[in-house]
Amino acid sequence: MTAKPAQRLTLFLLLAPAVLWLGLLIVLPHVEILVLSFSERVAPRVYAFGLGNYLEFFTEPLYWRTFARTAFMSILVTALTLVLAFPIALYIARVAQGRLKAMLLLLCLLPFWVSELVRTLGWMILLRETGVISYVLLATGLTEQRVEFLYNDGAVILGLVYGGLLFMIVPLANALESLEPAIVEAGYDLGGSRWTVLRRIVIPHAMPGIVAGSIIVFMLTIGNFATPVLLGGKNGLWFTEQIYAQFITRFNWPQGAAFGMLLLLLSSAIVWLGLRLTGQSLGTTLKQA
Amino acid sequence: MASSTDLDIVNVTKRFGAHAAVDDVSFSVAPGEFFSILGPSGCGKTTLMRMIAGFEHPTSGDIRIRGQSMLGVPANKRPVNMVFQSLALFPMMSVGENVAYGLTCRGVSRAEAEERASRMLDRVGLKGFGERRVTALSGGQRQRVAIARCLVLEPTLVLLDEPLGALDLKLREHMKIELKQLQGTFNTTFAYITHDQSEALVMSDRIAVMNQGRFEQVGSPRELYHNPETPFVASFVGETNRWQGEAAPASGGAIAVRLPSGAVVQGQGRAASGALAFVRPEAVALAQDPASLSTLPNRFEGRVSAVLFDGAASSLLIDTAGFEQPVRAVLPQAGPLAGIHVGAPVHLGWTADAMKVFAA
Amino acid sequence: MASSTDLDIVNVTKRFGAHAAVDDVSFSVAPGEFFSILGPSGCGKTTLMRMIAGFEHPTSGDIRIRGQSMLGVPANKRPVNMVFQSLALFPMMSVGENVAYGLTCRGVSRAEAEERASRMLDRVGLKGFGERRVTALSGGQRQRVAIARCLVLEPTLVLLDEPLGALDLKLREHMKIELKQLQGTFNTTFAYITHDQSEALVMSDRIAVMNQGRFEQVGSPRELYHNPETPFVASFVGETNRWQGEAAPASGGAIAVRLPSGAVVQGQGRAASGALAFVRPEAVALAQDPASLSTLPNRFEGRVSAVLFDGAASSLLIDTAGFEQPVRAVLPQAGPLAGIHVGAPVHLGWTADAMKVFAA
Amino acid sequence: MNRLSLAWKLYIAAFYLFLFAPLLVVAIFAFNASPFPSPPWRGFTLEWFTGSGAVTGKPGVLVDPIWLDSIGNSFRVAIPVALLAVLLGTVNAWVLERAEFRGKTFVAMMMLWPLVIPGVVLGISILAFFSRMANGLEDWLQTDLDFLRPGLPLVVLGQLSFILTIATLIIAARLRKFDRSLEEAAFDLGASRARVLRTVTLPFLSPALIGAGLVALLMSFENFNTTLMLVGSESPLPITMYGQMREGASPAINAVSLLLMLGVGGIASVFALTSKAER
Amino acid sequence: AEKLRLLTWSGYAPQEVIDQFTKETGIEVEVTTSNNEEMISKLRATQGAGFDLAQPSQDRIAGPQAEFGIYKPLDMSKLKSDQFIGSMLEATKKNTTVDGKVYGVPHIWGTDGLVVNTKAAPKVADYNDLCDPALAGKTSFRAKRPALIAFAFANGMDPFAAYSDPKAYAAMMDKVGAKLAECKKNVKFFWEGSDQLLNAVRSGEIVAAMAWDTGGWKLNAENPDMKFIAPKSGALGWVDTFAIPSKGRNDDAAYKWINFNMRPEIAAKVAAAAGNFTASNGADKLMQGKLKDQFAESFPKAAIDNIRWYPAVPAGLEEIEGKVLDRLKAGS
Ligand SMILES: Nc1ncnc2c1ncn2[C@@H]1O[C@H](COP(=O)(O)OP(=O)(O)OP(=O)(O)O)[C@@H](O)[C@H]1O
Ligand SMILES: Nc1ncnc2c1ncn2[C@@H]1O[C@H](COP(=O)(O)OP(=O)(O)OP(=O)(O)O)[C@@H](O)[C@H]1O
Ligand SMILES: [Mg+2]
Ligand SMILES: [Mg+2]
Repeated sequence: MTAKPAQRLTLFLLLAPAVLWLGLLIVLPHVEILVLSFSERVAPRVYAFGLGNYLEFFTEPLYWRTFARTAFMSILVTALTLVLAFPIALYIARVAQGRLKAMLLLLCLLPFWVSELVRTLGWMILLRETGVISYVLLATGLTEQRVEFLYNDGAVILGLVYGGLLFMIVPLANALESLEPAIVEAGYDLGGSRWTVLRRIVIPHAMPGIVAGSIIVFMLTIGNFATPVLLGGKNGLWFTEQIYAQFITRFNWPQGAAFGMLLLLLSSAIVWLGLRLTGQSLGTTLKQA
Repeated sequence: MASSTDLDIVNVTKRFGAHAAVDDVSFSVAPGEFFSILGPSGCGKTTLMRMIAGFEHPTSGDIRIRGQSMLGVPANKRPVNMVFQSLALFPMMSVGENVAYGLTCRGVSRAEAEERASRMLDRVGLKGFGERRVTALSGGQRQRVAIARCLVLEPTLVLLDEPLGALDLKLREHMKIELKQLQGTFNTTFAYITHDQSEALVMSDRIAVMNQGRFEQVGSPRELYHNPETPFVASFVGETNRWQGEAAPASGGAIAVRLPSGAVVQGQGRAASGALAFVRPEAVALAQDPASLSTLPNRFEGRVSAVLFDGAASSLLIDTAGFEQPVRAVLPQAGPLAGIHVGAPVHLGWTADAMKVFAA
Repeated sequence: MASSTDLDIVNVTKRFGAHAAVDDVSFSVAPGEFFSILGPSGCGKTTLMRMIAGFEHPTSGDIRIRGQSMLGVPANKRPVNMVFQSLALFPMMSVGENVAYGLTCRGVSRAEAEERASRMLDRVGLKGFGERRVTALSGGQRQRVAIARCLVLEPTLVLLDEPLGALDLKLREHMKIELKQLQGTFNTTFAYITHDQSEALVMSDRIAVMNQGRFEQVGSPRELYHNPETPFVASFVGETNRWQGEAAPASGGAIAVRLPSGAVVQGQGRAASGALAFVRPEAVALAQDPASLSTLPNRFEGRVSAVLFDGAASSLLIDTAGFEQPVRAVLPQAGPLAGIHVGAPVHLGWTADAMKVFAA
Repeated sequence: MNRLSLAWKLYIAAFYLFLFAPLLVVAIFAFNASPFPSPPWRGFTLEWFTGSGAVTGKPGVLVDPIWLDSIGNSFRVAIPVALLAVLLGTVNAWVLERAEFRGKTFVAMMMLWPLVIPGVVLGISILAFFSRMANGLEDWLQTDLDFLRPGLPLVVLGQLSFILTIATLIIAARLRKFDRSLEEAAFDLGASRARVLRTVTLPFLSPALIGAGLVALLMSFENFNTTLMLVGSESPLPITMYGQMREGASPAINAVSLLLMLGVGGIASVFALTSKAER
Repeated sequence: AEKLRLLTWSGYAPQEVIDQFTKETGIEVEVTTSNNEEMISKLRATQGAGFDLAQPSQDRIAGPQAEFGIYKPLDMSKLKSDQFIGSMLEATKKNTTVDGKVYGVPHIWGTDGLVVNTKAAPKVADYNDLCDPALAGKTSFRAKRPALIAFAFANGMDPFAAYSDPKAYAAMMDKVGAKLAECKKNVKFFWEGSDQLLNAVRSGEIVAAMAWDTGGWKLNAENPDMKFIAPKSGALGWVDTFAIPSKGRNDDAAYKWINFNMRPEIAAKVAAAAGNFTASNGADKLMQGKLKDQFAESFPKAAIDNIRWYPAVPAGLEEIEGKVLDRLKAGS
């Protein structure tokens, strides 16, 4: 039929932007850093294929410790975020009505559209030794000296949890919202206590939201750069800083590329594991968000 | 001493703001009875049922189950269970887990709960379905799971909120009968909500017709159909012709109604000035020959304006002099008038007893 | 020369992969006719209609409108318009704009289109609704807008795909009659799809019963109801009792069917070995006294197992010796059997003509 | 039961306090007449916004070319990103929801992929790839291809790489809700394909198009991780802020932040209004 | 209009000087401020494109040039050599020569030493004193190579001598790393930007730090208790240069800018703005007294002789240092 070539042309034109986008901005760049990560410097301006950059990662405790620390803290942050966000999402989705609900959700959204740097700045003003909290503690006589809350892991975790909250609340609230009120009522009607209903009905129903939120928060946390750098101070080294350092202060792109690949692998692996353990699929999960 | 009623609703009122969703309603349901509440959308049926189940609290009045007041008893402690309009099966559990849920909540051991759930599934005709996901069931099967989930708890009272609403026509017809039979087998008291008069009529022992938060009439299906006490009941239950006019006295205890369009009709009832008159289509007698209707106080001439053939439920619309809207009658499928067609002249009439008159 | 038919479907087949959604269907619709296609869900009704409208292309066969083949004519150039099941009113436009849309597409000036749209709205009883948003209309009003939007284009043929599906019961009853009247006033040809037999029976001049992509029977409502040609039509159109058994010859041109549960029934039709027998509930005669049924070839004794009171549509289920399932009959509301109750013994019977027999 | 719900409400209140505390202190200390954004309160001043620099040593942000340039750069990135995201996102949404072809699920998965790539990795991979491309092309064409080198055009591409996914998802979600029989109805009533698109489909999509544009604008404005790796000589606002924050806290940063909050608040309210209109 | 894209340090191109340059030559100047690492990494990312003139430190030119080829050789004939302090020009040329070609000429110089709040920490006289437990949580240094070099000298090693022997250098750095790791608990944070440090010193969060001289003098001007001290083991001397990126598009303008900047009156202005010293011959005579006094106070004659000038860093060493620094930051 004559329609065939015309249809193919249309399809081709429609697909062109997606192919250009995914090809030029995603796939080929990743191929590039994959290739780059296997090149070793043998002399100035002379590079050869080799596994050196990866060997370096595994033989230098500094790197894999940073890597493990980042992964562990990201999981911790994700779990904390989930625990903190759940009651909020539950309230927004199931208790608040009409205007209050819209307000609460909007209020949740607002801080997150403001740059991460602004939020971090806020925490720095609050936490630093000469900052607001220390000042208030001193002024009220609760402490004798100014206290430094900044530049430690606690501050980093606080900042990261803060940064992840919204991305947890929205998918959770969406998932909880879709739970029919009648199902919860049926849970009570058949004799379930609050706890039974929460454990056997509400949480299983919210699972896709929990997984979606956790994945997003985890990805954002592990890929974060500014928050650990600015709040973490002298002790915290985040893995993204290692990548940044290799690219910017060491000019060692192949090593940085290897680190980038490793970060990508790590995060994909943890996401995959999370999906497997909870029996969810990525597509539906991300749509939830 | 055991109470002689399973449920007593005593002057219950529920207000949402200024609006009384349920307005001073009282009734009792006897053990083993199939009691229905029938009313149009928004009349307060669900609100009433939710108060019985414990999800809403009455503004005033008392709710007693087997004589014990339920005020202050939370939903999960009441001996009533509810079948929701949406069924509200737990999609995250298998069929067996759904049915066993209530038992495990009561602290029954896992093994025993499963055992009892599977026996209950047998009884509702779902033997071997325990492992299935609830999403893998047909509409009628889901229905039965929802009921099994309640019955396994052996409640004093089962509440059903339009449980057939989501089913398609053929299945609904079927489930009507099945539900009634299930209730008979278990001999449990059912309180059933619906806005579909046919459901209520077919299944119930007694029906309360509800309108705008109040009960209009409580009675058996036949009482409601044949002896409606209010114009609302007369028009809501069953097909009917309805006319509005002015009351005028008539002979023999009857009452006459003069329609604005000219006709005068005679019926039973009372009305002072404005009057509403109701006649069921099956009470309208048709004849080719006016003589055969001569004994009837209401006799008219008309012309068929539409034949609504629908098998056993067919009807005729007859444009009749003195009436604004066509009169509806049952289509004769046998006898001399069988095969009557649009435009044919016809004589029609009905007895005074067949026409109910109410004050407008 | 003008064609004497508005629509001719000639041996149309539509395959999706290996599955024939529409399988060698032919029919014609005369000008001004109300033609319905009735069939269960998934039988291919919508596919057929979409081919007429131009959204799908037949795998083989021809579609002619007023004698002109429509193959290769795109949907926006065909003189047919469609009322969608979802109505598909444009939510971003006002009621008036919705109705005027087709006119402006044809290049009619804005002022004239508005003028004609508002006249059309008057005619469907929506005077002054032109400025409203379509979301601010009730179900019945939206229905009328959808039809007005088609009729304003004065199409040869209007296609309606289950347009009443989304309405509630009372409104659907009302719209059935209104739709039929609208068609009468505009004298336009309607092709109407439905899976609701009552809709098809009440409104149509002719009905095609469709099953699994094929037409089972085409005829007037009465023909289908009283003289079904296939077992599918017999059970799909109207309530009926249905039994399966073995054919055996009987006297007087009749055919006998022996049921596995023992009873032997006599009816009209043909079958070699396996046979299906159908009797409508209203054809089942009831009596307290067996003598009054003595002329009937089919006579049985039973006991009432359920009274399904539903006003004029009430029925009885009768547990009858020799039958596996209860026999359904109309509930007598007058005469000696009025007030019959569950458990009462009763005699029942029917003529051989009333029972249709088909090969199983 | 009541104690539980009271505890719950208190928790909610504490949560919102927690949520807004950092923003509040940022806003408040933008007006403190002290060289550091920290207590004690030294009096109210607008120096950090409009000052000439005579008092604080640095000009206020509204007159300081560093900040004005960064804000300008942010717009020069955000506007193309938003426009491209809406345009290409619409086409992509169409592919996802309407087109039928083999490998569609693969393409759909690929479109989601950028969401699970850390921003820094996106940044370095694009940087590395484009610089290789530039080296190759420059040798071949014997001319400088600056737009392939770190700089605003590359930042636009880098941000687009993942913002496009989000725009696609937003528009596709709306398109999925679209009842296709509306298009068929319009076509049936005699409209040409172009007219159907113009009068039915696009009006229906418009809230999502606006929404996706605003979201893209906001995300571009606040993006840091990817941008950091791709900036050249001109930096958008977050990069400048980061540089200045490493230089040490100054109320000037608070002032910029407050402006940013006001801008975001404005855009967010527009967004809230359009999404309400959508319903 | 013609444009010069300048990649430099903050303070090296005051607006006043730019305006004057534009007025004289019609060339506009677009300034990007940066530091050594970022300058190199930007030029490395662009293969030397994007800028017409850069100002890396003299020790950081030869290595990256050998590795990435990001600079152009300078055409000395286009420069007015007599505008430079002769000895400094020669030293810089020597350090920035790769394959016989010169890549940098000096512009501004200064030192790294100690900034001390003498009231709060009167005893600080050398880098090691930053690790004094009495000052726990109140000191700071940059987690960058100068810290490594400084602590090496402070602990009796000579890192510059070990430049030629990467193995020995690595061993030395490991020792320094261990020393710094011990010292780390004393550190409040590793400072990144000079204002960050200065603010912390002003507010009293920090009482002693390894920092640039200019910062110390700035503080000193505000509060005489704050001083810049040349440490016992020697201040570290650095020189920032002019170098032309390999894909610079406007070399003419670049040379013009260099010659313009080295004019004594201009150099004096720049030096005043930066708070540092200039390699311009004769500019010091035009400089204000204050800075001179501060310099004199911080650098007695012996201290000047003791300044350790960075030699060019051979390629590869920075990697060794980087790892040590990373370990320092990661370990806790
Ligand atoms: N939580 C509530 N707050 C305010 N008004 C309510 C609430 N619940 C119900 N109503 C109102 O009370 C009235 C009765 O509602 P109800 O749900 O009981 O009706 P219903 O008879 O069950 O109707 P349907 O047949 O449509 O289910 C309605 O007008 C409804 O709007
Ligand atoms: N585009 C398509 N591709 C493949 N199969 C299709 C397509 N459209 C319809 N079918 C199949 O064709 C058969 C008939 O579908 P159709 O929509 O015509 O049924 P219908 O009679 O209108 O049913 P309903 O009453 O549920 O609307 C169904 O089995 C359906 O799955
Ligand atoms: Mg209800
Ligand atoms: Mg269909």
